[in-house]
Amino acid sequence: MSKIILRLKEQPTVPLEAEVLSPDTFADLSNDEIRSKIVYHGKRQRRVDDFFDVEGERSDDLELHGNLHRVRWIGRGMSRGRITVHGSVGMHLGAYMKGGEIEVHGNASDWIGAEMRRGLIRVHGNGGGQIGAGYRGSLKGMRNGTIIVDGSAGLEVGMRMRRGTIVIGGPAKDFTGLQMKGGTIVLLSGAEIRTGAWMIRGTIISLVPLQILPTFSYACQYTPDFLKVYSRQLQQLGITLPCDPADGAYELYSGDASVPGKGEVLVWNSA
Amino acid sequence: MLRITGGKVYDPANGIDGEVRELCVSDGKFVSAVESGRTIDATGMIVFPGGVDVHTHVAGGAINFARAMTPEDHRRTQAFIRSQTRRSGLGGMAPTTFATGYLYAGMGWTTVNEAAVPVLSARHTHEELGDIPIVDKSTLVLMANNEIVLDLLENGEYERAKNIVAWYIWAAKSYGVKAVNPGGVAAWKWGKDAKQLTSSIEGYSKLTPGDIILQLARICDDLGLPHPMHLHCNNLGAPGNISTTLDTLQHLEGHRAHIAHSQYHAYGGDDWDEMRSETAQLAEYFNTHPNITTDAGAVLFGDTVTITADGPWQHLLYKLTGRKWGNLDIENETGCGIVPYTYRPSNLVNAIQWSVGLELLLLIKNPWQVFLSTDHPNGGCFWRYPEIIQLLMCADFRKECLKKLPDKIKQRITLPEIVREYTLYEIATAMSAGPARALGLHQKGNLGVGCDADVVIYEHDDDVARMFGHPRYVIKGGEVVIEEGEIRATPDGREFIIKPHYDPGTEQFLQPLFEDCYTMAFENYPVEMERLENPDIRDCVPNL
Amino acid sequence: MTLTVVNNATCTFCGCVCDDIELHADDVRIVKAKKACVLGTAWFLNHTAERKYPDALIDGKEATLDEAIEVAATYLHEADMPLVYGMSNTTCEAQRECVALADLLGGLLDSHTSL
Amino acid sequence: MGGKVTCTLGEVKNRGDFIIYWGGNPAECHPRHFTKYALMPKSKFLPNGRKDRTVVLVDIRPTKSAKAADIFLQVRPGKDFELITILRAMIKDQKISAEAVAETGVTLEQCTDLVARMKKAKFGCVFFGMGLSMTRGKHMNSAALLTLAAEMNAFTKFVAMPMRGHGNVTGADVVMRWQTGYPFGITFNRGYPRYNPGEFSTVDVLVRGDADAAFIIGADPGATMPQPAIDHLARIPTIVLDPHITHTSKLSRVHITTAVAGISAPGTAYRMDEIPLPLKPALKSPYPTDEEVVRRIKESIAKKPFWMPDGAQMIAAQV
Repeated sequence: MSKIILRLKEQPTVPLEAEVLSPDTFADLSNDEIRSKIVYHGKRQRRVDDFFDVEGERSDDLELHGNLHRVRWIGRGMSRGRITVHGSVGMHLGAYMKGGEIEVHGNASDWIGAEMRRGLIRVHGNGGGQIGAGYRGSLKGMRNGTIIVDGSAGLEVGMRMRRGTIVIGGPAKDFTGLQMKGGTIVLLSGAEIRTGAWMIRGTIISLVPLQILPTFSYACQYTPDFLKVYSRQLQQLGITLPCDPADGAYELYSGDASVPGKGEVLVWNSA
Repeated sequence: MLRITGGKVYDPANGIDGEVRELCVSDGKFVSAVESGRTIDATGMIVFPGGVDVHTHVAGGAINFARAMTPEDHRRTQAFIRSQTRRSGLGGMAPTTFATGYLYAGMGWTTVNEAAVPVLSARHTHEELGDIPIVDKSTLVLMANNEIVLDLLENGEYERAKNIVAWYIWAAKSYGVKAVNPGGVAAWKWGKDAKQLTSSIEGYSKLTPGDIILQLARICDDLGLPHPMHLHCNNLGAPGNISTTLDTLQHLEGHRAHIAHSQYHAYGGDDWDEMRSETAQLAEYFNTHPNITTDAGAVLFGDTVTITADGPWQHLLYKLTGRKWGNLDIENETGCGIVPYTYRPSNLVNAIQWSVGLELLLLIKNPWQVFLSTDHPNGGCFWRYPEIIQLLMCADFRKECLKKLPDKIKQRITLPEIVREYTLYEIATAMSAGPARALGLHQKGNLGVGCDADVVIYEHDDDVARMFGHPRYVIKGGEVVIEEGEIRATPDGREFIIKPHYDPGTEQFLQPLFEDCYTMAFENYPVEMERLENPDIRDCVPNL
Repeated sequence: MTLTVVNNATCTFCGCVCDDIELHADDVRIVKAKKACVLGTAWFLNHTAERKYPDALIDGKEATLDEAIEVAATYLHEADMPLVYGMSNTTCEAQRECVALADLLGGLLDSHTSL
Repeated sequence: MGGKVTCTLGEVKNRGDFIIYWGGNPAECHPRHFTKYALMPKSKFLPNGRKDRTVVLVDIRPTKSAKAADIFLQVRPGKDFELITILRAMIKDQKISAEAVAETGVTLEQCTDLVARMKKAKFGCVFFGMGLSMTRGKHMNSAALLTLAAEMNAFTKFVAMPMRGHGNVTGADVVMRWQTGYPFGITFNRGYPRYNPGEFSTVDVLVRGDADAAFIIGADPGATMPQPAIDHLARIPTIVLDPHITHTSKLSRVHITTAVAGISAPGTAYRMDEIPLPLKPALKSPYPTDEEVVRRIKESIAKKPFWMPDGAQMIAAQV
């Protein structure tokens, strides 16, 4: 199947809400139909081709080009196919996603993969806050799936996540894993403060030392078996987790006692 | 002017049961004939008086607290889109004010009674009611935990208490009295509850919940309030509470009363594991005491947010669910709790509650005594009433639903044995004529000449829930507000209030007591008439 | 000069919203605010009923109220993403109008709370 | 998830025997809070007034309010969240190491004592100020304290309340909630309200340059917001309604002078406990009220072409 290629031709002057930029929407549409789909420039209803040149049709493989930092909700709720973005994107990338893959060669803003259920999101640049998180009032954040951000991340990464994996390559800000209920967050370059605050269950793995909250207690040195399995899976995505006892070990902290929760924070301590 | 011709009319207030009649409307009221204006051909259609909700929570501090607590529900619910002339809104468990009006009118309800107003925030409630379009409204003030009233009752000062209740009703620009868990909310302020009708209340030496109930019922009767005391009994929601409920009813012997959401008060068994339905006993009491009315407080499976002045119950529910909890205590008068909740058919307790609500509606024989309600939003949202109508009218559908419940439930409920099916006439009584009469709103729920022209017209549909959920026309005060599923007009509704008589010395007596326990100026406490949009003062004839 | 006395007036300077203030005012200013705290007193006494400012300014130049309303309406109507913000120091009645305005405009609506 | 457990100020006056002020300086910012509501009043349940109450102040420095307190706990700047989280653990008898506690600036003994007193209280009330919600952690700091208060109800009656400043900011919250379902941070761009603080909150919107016109009323962002936000207000058409020529007026295209709420404009305002009170103006203003001007702008806009094409009146599933 050929690709649908959209190139930004006019920079939006206010945020552009474009949840139609999704394989599910475009898969069965002709080029003309894609061009005429509605996007929201602020409150104005405009056509896709007011902002994009559109090549191709009837495909669930989308390629987007341009500085899309004002374009929000790309891949919202998508269940299949692929979106590749050459450029940066705005908020809510892949929010409520149910399947398929998104790859961004650039930065993404807040709420990447918020409340997603399945699928893979990979951002090669920096991410914003609330990655894989639950929106205000929701009891659960992401239910499953994988989010990988090569660069840095903002506040509240993985807030209330229930299952799934988030990997952050660069440093993350405060409240990583806030109220986490399950799943795994891997921090390759650590995080600022309050990591794992109010977590109930789930695992946060950091390869560099972390500032640990007073309501976490040190348990032991420990390299859980599941890490090896995990490490192999992540290897396929190009991420390496050390788990050879010869290289070092993980320090296990458990908490958050304020809940009281049974979450685990594992901090790598190289030999 | 408007004429509705050819429809089969169900008008229980006038004993009309499905006869083809012509209705004529002029100046918002039914008249015997009109000479011009639009004619709606309702041939083959079903014509009802507009629905009347005797017990709902749609405006004020508590529901507004619930709105703040449930943004996740606002996101997933139906949204009303802004038009050039019509405000936007969100439906769901705790709808916004504008959506509340659209949703009620959208299913043919044209009058609603907000059943729990603390006097202290009555000003707020009226502001919200002013933003609920289309429907007419009335309110009840919370009295059974007002410490000034309780102190007077403790000291046997009945006359003083009566005057003060009357003053409070007028200060709040309200329509009647609501008693919630008498004495229990006052006790909750110390983290306690009042479960025994004849034990004295925490903080009082001899006053019991039973005393409060009896005295307040007397006060409502003596003041001649159009609606009797509206009572939320003690021990709500607890297994075995049937004994409290029957005790309460016996205390009331000889007085008028409306028992709110009786579904929550008809349980047997000593604990949650043993809980069972005791609707037969309760229905029997209603069947032999025509002076008492009730609303079902039926439960529907699904998500909702529970919100009640019954703080102790709410804290229990929070502990049971471990989800979110809001609580708001209001000085001298009341408190309220807010807990989002999901009723599940797989949960035995929830399944029993679902059954109990329907059993009461089916076992209480006289539809003039038991009315449709979910105690919105507690048992389910008001916009799901058509689902209850379907359950009442279709025994086969009930059977289907019963199959989804846990097996264990069979010995605990009586619903499977009930074969009764409501007729359209009975539905019209339980959703409109009955509650209107119980509220003393004689111009409502009545298609007779001189009454308010609130009409709902349905196109016959074998799918009962769809038929009642999507009326063909809704007419409010003579104006077509809903037509073919679209909102055509959003006129302002009226607010019914009363001014019961009180002794002119009441304020002088009350002011120092007020200043002791309140934090606002006495003079700023009463809601001014001009704060109400379209007030309508109803008669109140005291029993001397 | 007439002296007005307002009993149980309400002070909106802080969130306490005390409603027991006794205000004494002449035609142009409040001269006494009994029971008010230092902050409340300053708040009441600092305002006057004088015409200290022009009715309106458009691009910094004096204008009439009617002109300003029309220009404001045009700017807001033309915007793709207008913002309605503030609502701290105003009445609920004005706040209700502000929400209605944002609703009519299809705009953003926010108060000081979000800071 | 916790929740929000609160009450009206009269409940505090009548029953509150254990008062905590956290991150606020009521003596200077809410001067009558002590005398009218929380510390001094005598009541049926607290006949000796102040003597029947215990008062705790938690702040990063001893302000004037500390003099009014029985106990002052000096928390290290930016450690409020940690301290509250420790207290949440301690009320559930979870062990926390003394060194970990000490990092907050408060000792384990002080915390143990505080927890014991909180549990012994008949009616506890914690008021929190801007010092808490404006520092690192922001809304999570307030959420922590609200959760602590809610959880305390497993032991005794306990409530929490924000010490709202700025006149009627509470009213704005209340009104927005009943009309839109949400308290702030709202957009109507799809024809119905949607909510997402951070996305639709003003500072973020302006710093990102999202809005292309601004209507400012009863606030002076030109004096209080970060410079990039102010710069954007100056770039776009900004309209200001205010009784004075403000910083924002000076960078705006349109300024309209209005009457002052409660001084020369009547209406309603909400107290921090969401109790509405009538405003009784003592002066007559030569200027129109905010209400009147906003209504007139609205009416003028309503005469212009409506922005949204005809479509469904109601949608079952939102964006």
